[in-house]
Amino acid sequence: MKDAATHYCQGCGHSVIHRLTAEVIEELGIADRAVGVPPAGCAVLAYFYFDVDMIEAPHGRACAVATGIKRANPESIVFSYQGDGDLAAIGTAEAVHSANRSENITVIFVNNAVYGMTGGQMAPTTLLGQRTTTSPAAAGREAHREGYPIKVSELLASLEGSTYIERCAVNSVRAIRRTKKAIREAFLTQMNGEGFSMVEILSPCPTNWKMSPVKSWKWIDEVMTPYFPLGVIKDSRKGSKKDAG
Amino acid sequence: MKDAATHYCQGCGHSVIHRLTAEVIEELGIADRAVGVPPAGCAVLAYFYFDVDMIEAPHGRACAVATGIKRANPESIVFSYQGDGDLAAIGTAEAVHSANRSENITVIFVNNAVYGMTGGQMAPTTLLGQRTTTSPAAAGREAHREGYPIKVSELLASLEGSTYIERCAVNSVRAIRRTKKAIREAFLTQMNGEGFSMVEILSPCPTNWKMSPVKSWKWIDEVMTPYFPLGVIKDSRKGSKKDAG
Amino acid sequence: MPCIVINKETCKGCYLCIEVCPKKSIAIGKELNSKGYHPAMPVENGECSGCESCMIVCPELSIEVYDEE
Amino acid sequence: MPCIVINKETCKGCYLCIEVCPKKSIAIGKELNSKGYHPAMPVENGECSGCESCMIVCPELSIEVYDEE
Amino acid sequence: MKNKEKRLMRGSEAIGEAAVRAGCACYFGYPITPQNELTEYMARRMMDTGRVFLQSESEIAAINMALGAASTGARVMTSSSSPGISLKQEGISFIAAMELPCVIVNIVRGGPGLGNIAPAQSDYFQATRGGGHGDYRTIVLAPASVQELYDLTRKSFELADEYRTPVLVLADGMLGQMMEPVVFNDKEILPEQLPDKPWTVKGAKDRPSRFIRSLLLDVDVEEEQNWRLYRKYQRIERREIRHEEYYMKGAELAIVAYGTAARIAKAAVKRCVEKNMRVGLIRPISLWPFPYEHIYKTAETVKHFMSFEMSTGQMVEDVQLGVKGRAEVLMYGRPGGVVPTPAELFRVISRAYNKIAREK
Amino acid sequence: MKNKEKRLMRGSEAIGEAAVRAGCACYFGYPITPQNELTEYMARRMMDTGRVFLQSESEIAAINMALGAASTGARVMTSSSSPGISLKQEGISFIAAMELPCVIVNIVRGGPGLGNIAPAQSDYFQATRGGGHGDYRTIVLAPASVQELYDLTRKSFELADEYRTPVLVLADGMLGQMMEPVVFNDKEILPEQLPDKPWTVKGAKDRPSRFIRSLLLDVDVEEEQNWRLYRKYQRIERREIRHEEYYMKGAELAIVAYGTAARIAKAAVKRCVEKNMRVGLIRPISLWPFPYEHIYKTAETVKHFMSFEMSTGQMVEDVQLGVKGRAEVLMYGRPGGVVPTPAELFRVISRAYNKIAREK
Amino acid sequence: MLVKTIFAGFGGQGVLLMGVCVATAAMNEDKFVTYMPSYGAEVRGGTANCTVSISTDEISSPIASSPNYVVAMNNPSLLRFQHIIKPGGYIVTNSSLVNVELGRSGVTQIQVPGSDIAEELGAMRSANMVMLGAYAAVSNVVSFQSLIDAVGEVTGKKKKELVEFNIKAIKAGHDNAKEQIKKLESIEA
Amino acid sequence: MLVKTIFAGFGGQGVLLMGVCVATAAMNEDKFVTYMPSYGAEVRGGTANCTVSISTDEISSPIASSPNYVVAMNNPSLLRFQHIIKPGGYIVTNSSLVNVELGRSGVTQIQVPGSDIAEELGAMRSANMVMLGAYAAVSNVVSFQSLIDAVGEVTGKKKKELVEFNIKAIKAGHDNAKEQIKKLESIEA
Ligand SMILES: Cc1ncc(C[n+]2csc(CCOP(=O)(O)OP(=O)(O)O)c2C)c(N)n1
Ligand SMILES: Cc1ncc(C[n+]2csc(CCOP(=O)(O)OP(=O)(O)O)c2C)c(N)n1
Ligand code: SF4
Ligand code: SF4
Ligand code: SF4
Ligand code: SF4
Ligand code: SF4
Ligand code: SF4
Ligand SMILES: [Mg+2]
Ligand SMILES: [Mg+2]
Repeated sequence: MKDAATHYCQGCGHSVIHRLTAEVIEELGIADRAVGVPPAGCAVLAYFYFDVDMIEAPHGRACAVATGIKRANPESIVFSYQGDGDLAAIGTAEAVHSANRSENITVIFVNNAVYGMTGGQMAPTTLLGQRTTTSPAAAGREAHREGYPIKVSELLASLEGSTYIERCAVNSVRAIRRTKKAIREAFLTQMNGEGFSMVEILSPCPTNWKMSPVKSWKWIDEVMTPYFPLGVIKDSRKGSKKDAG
Repeated sequence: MKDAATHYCQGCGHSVIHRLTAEVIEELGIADRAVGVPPAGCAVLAYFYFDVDMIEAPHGRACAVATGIKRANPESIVFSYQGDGDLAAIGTAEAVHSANRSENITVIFVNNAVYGMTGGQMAPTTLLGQRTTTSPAAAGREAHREGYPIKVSELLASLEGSTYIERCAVNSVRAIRRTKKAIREAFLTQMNGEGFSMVEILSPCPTNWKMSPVKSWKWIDEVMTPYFPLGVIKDSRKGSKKDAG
Repeated sequence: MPCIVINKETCKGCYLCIEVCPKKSIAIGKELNSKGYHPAMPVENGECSGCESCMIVCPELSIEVYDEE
Repeated sequence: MPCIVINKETCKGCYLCIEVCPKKSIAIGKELNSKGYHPAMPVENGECSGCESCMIVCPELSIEVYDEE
Repeated sequence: MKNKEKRLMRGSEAIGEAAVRAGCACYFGYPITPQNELTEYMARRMMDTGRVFLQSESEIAAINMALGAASTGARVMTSSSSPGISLKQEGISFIAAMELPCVIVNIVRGGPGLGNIAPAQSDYFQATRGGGHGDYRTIVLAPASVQELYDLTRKSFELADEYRTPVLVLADGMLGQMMEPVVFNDKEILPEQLPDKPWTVKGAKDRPSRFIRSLLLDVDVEEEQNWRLYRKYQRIERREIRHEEYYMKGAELAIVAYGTAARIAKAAVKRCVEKNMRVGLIRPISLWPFPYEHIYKTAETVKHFMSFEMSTGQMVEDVQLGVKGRAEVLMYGRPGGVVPTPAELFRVISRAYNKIAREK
Repeated sequence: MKNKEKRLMRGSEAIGEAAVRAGCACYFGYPITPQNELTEYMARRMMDTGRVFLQSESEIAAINMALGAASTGARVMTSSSSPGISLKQEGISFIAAMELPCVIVNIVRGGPGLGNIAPAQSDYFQATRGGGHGDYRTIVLAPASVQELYDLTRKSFELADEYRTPVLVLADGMLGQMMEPVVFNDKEILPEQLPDKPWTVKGAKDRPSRFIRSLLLDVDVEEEQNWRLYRKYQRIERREIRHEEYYMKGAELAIVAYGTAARIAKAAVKRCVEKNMRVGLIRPISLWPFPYEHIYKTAETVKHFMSFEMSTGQMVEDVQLGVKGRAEVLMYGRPGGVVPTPAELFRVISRAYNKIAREK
Repeated sequence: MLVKTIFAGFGGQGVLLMGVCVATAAMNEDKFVTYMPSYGAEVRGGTANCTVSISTDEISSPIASSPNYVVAMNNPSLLRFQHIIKPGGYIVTNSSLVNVELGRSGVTQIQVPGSDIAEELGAMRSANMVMLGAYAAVSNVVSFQSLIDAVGEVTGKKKKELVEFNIKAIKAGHDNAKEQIKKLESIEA
Repeated sequence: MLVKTIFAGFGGQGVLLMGVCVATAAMNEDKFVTYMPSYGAEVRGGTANCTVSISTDEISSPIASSPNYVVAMNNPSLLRFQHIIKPGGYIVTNSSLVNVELGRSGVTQIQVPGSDIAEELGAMRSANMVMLGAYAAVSNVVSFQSLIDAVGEVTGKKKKELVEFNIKAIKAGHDNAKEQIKKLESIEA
């Protein structure tokens, strides 16, 4: 991490996830090979915080950009860092096909159930009943009108090409530790040349959830994880499985 | 069907699938409410053959166009007719999200494992080992380079919003009968307002497979169906289940 | 006895009808049609059972089955 | 005894550290920092166990734990 | 103006309300700053009025949903900001080719690339030359106040229907975010009050089936369709040019500016006039069709023009095409989201004006 | 020319071979007629040479893969045809903003919408004015023979690297499909022979980390970047204008045409000259930067121009911007995929020429 | 006459509402008026501001590069905007929270303990209304009465107690500021 | 001198190869040459054609709106192209398959039973080579030798038997056509 104050709101999960990712990169000794692809989303300025090479992607296209980088320069360790709007809405095709091609990249997927940067609109992962500025009904998001919250990890896990997918959260000390481990596994998957890895992280957006950070943590436990179950969703690695679990 | 000779190659599955769809529309008495959305693909001229209202979609966007029509005019019975390049490559996001929103539309999805119209390039559903003009290696499509054939039905079935999904084929009298039944179920799903329905149809493209029509039929049995199993992939209807099975 | 009629001009010579006919009642015709295909033809004195298989599989709607009673 | 130091200026007052501290050794500070937040502060005479929970959860890297031996 | 008729409205809400009152039945959009307030306003209002609001999975899905909805005859709108509008270009080309009516709002931001969210006018080329493929045009209207955002959005729906063509409303974050008093000088239309359109595809009930398409494989047919469109565009060029003049009588230097830049230019020109400088303003309201003729005529007497844009210079080409060499065309631009002050522009104009005077 | 050096090559293959011989390390594409032969050629050749060929899931993915690959310093290419190029506009705007080198081929087809697959020149506006958002330009080269497809594609890679900017090769289905003899007047470069670029993001080994971006939230920074780009574009305008003249000496009527249209115009002009008509041809080879200056100078003596395009008229605006009112500008267009014959054009020119003569 | 005012503070302090109220008042007085909030990512980090321009003439830009008035509800607002105020202009600060010193000359600072007054009245959150009253007193661009009407119009006339409370708060701020101005004038005179 | 020829037939008849061979021969004779296949959806339906233009001068359009020669390998090709041939031009038909009558005057038809000759030689599929020889005899735009060389170059010189077989086929077609031309000339003379 660079020594810079982040622009994130108080209690935002992005800050924590940045730190965990940076620590893993550091600990694996791949900082000089790492190339990060931040999204259009609250994490768009990630290059101010990560002390590795980075290149911005148009909204939703981080997986395609990462694919281009990795194919052109297979020695690099490439990760995209994407929000739920970025990856699960406009970037659906790029995510699905990168996973399906088993591109040897790592996706850090921050699911905060909302479009953070643009001010709290409904995301593909917004929960049923959750009110946002674009699901403004008293009943919040309703399936018959706005569809269901997408379980991205399960969706991508159903593709033969995806190798390692885990869903974590950052709403407790334990969860944060677990998330770091998952990120480590994901990068190891790439380092071993085993293909597409992704860590989905349930992450608080206190600002758009209109809750205190502490309340946000609880909300993840009480509302998000019942729908988005935590754990290893897929692990079809051949070599490096020992580390996981 | 209009009384016009089709432009399809000899033994092409599109012709048969057109007929089955037209027959179902006729039999269900919905010809005067039906609006079809053909793709960019070999079926782009479908409006010359179907005797119902139709509107062309840009390549891959048929599900979005169908969504617009159905939302604007819920009384209409809207179906898109799409190839595997159209739906499973460039149209991935539109297909996934239409299914996820459970748009009350019907998708006729013609899987011929190849880009037919543009002359035989690799499609997302091209099988491993299959040689095409863009997977020209002696070994044909290889997973490590070009990824895996996508099982679109299973992928969309994994979304909570999809209601009825069946995979059929048109390579025997029985298979053709079964396909017609599936198309009927799909339209019934829509007529009952139960949400997103899709019939995936394994369909011969003798021209680009460089096989005789008869050989193509065999290839579907021997190579395609082992990877793309036939049958009802998903049926979460509440009301009209009796007809299926 | 049932019999079939094949529209020579719309037939594209895929021969799927020949493949499916349980009675081997269809064969490849000799003449070329104007599109350059050799259309399928009912064989002479074939024993068509009127099963409609050929009609069902024909991509070109080129076959009609008559079940003359 | 272990103790923690909180960077008042970078703290954004999310109080997650307070939430997780098993020893109730952190509290909301009175002063505003220049960003307008009331930063968290170690309570006086707290019984910090050096568990690092606060450090782990702090989004702003604002906490350091010293385990003075 | 009577008090009770005036409403203090945010620009984006004025657009939304104009759409609702024009009988817009379907809105499809995707978040992007600085147009989120419009999407959010539509989310609330369309729900309240029982109409269709759908946040699509992308801008591309949105424009194609709009295409589909338009084919049923419904009045439809979609909106975005620069990068999102770039993504819609294929769809816009299709809508133009299929001759479907559709209103598209672009709240322009600083570019290229992600750029920033500040007010800019650097999508002029894209808007007026068709960023998509093929020979087509879109009507482009450039409001300069919240009142005009209302009026011209309303007008857009009428033009779209009349000419069966996409109409672009081009504004920027400043116009979209600011509030000004608005008066509704019109009557609200409900979607169900709109007359039926004879070309829609809603199911072939009691008539032969029909289709809407843009694929015309036969080159002769495609050529004829191209000329048909061309003639339509010429008709629009004859009838739908809109512009405003300000202190142009006796002017020796004509500033040409639209939208936000025109507001600034007005203040600067006023200051010039107060200082007895013979400076005026031509404000194109329709960017396509552009008031070429008018500028050409003006150039008979006015020998100096200055295109003033919040970009490095795009409309300046249209000014040049207008004057056809009859007058000198200067350019002053501030790209990247900078909103120049009237004082700054006044200084720029003064300098140019004095130079012109000296050279005489 | 010695026999053994000549190869009969298809246009699309000449483009592909030029890319390979220029050291292109990565190609990303998506099928669309009439450019499939290029994609297919690259599939074979890149595999044979052990380089990167990837058929992406869409044109949007392709341009963004190209963006990513370009950031590593690799020479990259992507190609498509009109609708697919429309989809790439957001990505092109980003690549221009991020100052990455990238070669983009558009084998133009009839439009708008799905149109048809016949040769057309109706994407001129999109190519030269930037169909994407923001103040940016792309270099646009318009070959008129298979030899030029080869030469100019090769040149594109050099220009892209030199100016760190996307370069567009604009051709059509006729040029892409036809075969002509080609001579390789150059030396093949292997990707690994290309010099390292000092701005790439390949991992921060032995240096501080860096990033490439286009988001510049601070308007002053964005403005400065816009002017930086502007100055670069001016530099390109000074140095990279390419055009050809044909029988322009003493001409009274100048035909202006590029690409396929220029081939036809050449034949027609030749016929005119044979009939003692004073008609010549100016063929812009770079469409942006456009030879405005040259046309302006020409208009000192030549008082009549005719833009000849396979469209309803797009380049004609550039001709008008060039002559600046000094000469009359006529336009003859055949849109929709029609390839006019030299005889037809000859008749059109004759008529115009006689009218001009009569009016003198 | 063109008067530009920036209202600035933390996110929760209701500065945007202040601007809307003043703009509405000006509209109802048939003046030309524009209101411009800060927007987008700028908002992140919890600060907010808006600009109200009021004129007897068409208004060109709703942005203020040199405002006549600044109402600063907290320290960062004072620090950010103090240097762009027009010479001769005013800065009205919520002295309950603003404790940094004004770092420039040529402008007049009016210090109103908005939060304290609001707390005294019984609703800490109404500091914005207090400061609105103070601003009206200092600027005189809209009349006291139309400001009161505007606040009622904007906040919704249904909750009668709220309306009345707001009037009280506005009046308190107005009086506090008037007092100070009088003093200043007497000094200057 | 600009000579345009259209080669047309069913998909499998190798008409595109004919065009490429002629174009290669012309190139090797240092003439200007273009070759243009039909492409895209046009191809669907099993017909194919291509146009070869050969000239001593730069060639403008590779397309032929009125070709000097048409080589028609089947009935549809004759029907499709007969009317656009330049007056005075030639149509060379594969009379083994083409049995419809020429429907226009002002052009000369040379009927060569290409498929039959090829079958006699032992390879029905080489009808295109036979017709190529015939075309060379009729048109004289490329020399017999350079045509033979070109065919070798295009089809790959490795399979020696194939090359030799092709030469035989070309020669057979050439001779057949020469014969007819002689007859025609003697009639005309
Ligand atoms: C093409 C395009 N469309 C839309 C946007 C606007 N935009 C920026 S970030 C974003 C979504 C952010 O949500 P998410 O991906 O969930 O990230 P978060 O901010 O929640 O971390 C959007 C829609 C854009 N920059 N580009
Ligand atoms: C934006 C865009 N990209 C590409 C194309 C070209 N295109 C037309 S059809 C097609 C794919 C056809 O394959 P598929 O969808 O599998 O249908 P099939 O022809 O096999 O039935 C493509 C790539 C296009 N028309 N538009
Ligand atoms: S808006 Fe939400 S996601 Fe974005 S920085 Fe704030 S808390 Fe984090
Ligand atoms: S190319 Fe294939 S899919 Fe297309 S019409 Fe021919 S057989 Fe059918
Ligand atoms: S199935 Fe139909 S098209 Fe095929 S050969 Fe038989 S009759 Fe002809
Ligand atoms: S109906 Fe049955 S038996 Fe008769 S020809 Fe057809 S397939 Fe054969
Ligand atoms: S280290 Fe543990 S005990 Fe000490 S303050 Fe932090 S959380 Fe509390
Ligand atoms: S966790 Fe960090 S930012 Fe949050 S209150 Fe504690 S020290 Fe401050
Ligand atoms: Mg999010
Ligand atoms: Mg297909």
